[in-house]
Amino acid sequence: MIPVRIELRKTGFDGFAEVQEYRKSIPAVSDYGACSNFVGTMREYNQGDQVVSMYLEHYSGMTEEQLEAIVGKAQNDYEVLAALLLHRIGEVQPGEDIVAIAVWSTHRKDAFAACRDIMEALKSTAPFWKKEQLQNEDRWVKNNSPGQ
Amino acid sequence: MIPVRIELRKTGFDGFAEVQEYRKSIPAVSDYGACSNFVGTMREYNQGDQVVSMYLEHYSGMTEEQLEAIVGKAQNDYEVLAALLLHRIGEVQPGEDIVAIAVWSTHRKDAFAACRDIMEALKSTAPFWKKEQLQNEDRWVKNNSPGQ
Amino acid sequence: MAIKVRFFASLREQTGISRKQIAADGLETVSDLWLAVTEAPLDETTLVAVNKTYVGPDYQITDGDEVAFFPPITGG
Amino acid sequence: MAIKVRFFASLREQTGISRKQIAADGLETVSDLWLAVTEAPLDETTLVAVNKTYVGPDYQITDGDEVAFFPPITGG
Repeated sequence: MIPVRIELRKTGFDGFAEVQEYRKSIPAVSDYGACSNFVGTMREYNQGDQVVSMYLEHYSGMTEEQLEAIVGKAQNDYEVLAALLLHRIGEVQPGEDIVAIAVWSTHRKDAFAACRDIMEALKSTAPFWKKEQLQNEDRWVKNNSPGQ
Repeated sequence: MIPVRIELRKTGFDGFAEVQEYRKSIPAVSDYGACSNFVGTMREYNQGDQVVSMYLEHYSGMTEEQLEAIVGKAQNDYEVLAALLLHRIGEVQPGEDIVAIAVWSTHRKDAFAACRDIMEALKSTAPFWKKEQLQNEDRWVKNNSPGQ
Repeated sequence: MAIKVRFFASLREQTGISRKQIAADGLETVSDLWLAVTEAPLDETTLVAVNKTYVGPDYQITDGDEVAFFPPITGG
Repeated sequence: MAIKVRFFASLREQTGISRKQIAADGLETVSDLWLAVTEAPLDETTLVAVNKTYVGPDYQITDGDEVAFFPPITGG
């Protein structure tokens, strides 16, 4: 069994610190020579408006199952020696991390491709919805643009 | 001026800890929503042989200039809001990180592409040479395969 | 038959329904179910999951199903 | 003219030369320089930099140049 951790987190985290910590839990000197890591962070401005805070809704049970399927597909398509997928839920403040993905592989090609594919699949199939609190109103974010 | 740090390091480092630290030096709540990060680590085995340690030679002056040109090209080709490029030199042990690249952008597309391009350019144009110490002999690594 | 219907995000706010148990006798597909609950035709941008798996608008519902309707997802 | 020649990595070990000052009078290109120093033709896999910039095998050397020869690079 390769090490995989998938987690929804209610409280703030530093994506890079999480990846660093996670790596300590997998064999120290292993066959991995490459790690591609992605960290998505809440911006203060979206579509020209200042965002005071954001609420991340999810579908408990289905969201976890989708994330497992997404990482499973990457393991199927690429050489994945270890993987971490951490996603924030609940109330989020600007500057806080929303998602952290890390994929370890022997070489960079598979690490980059698997990390990228997981991120794209997460954006298109994992049930999360963002509601932005602006200064005078709330709004649901309409949709994610593919590949942007 | 966007924040860019390029550094050759003689001593061991944790790539993720470096990226985490570096992020603290750039504006905390900024326009960046995406960071693509790559960490390359020395493997214990290469081409079927156990590698006891490795020596990373470089061309002082030219290596730094090449790395600056590589990051400069990425800034030209993509929206880059901040970038870190850290590369090990000298004696390296298995399990130690060799290279850490991090690129911040507003959206993931540019972050992923810039990080990937920097890594490919580094592998093909930055003057570094690896000499592996095996158990009974030394050998120079022959070449980097494009995109692997 | 008994169907558990759930709405998420903007659809939850628009319908005013988070979760609801429906006696869905005479209904065949998830589209029928949507029409019965919201009194409007199912929009093609609306995503549907039955028992936490994505399905198409013509998916046949059966007794005990949990049917969820939600808008385009915006995570990551 | 005075040229500073440098060899790196496996080429440094093969030639036994790390850096060397050459009176390169009569030599025109970096290929000529290589031939004069190593007594063999320049291999097409060998990389050449003049004053820390990559150049081709026909690059004309001038007084004071630092010419470096090295094998394919293997960083990252």
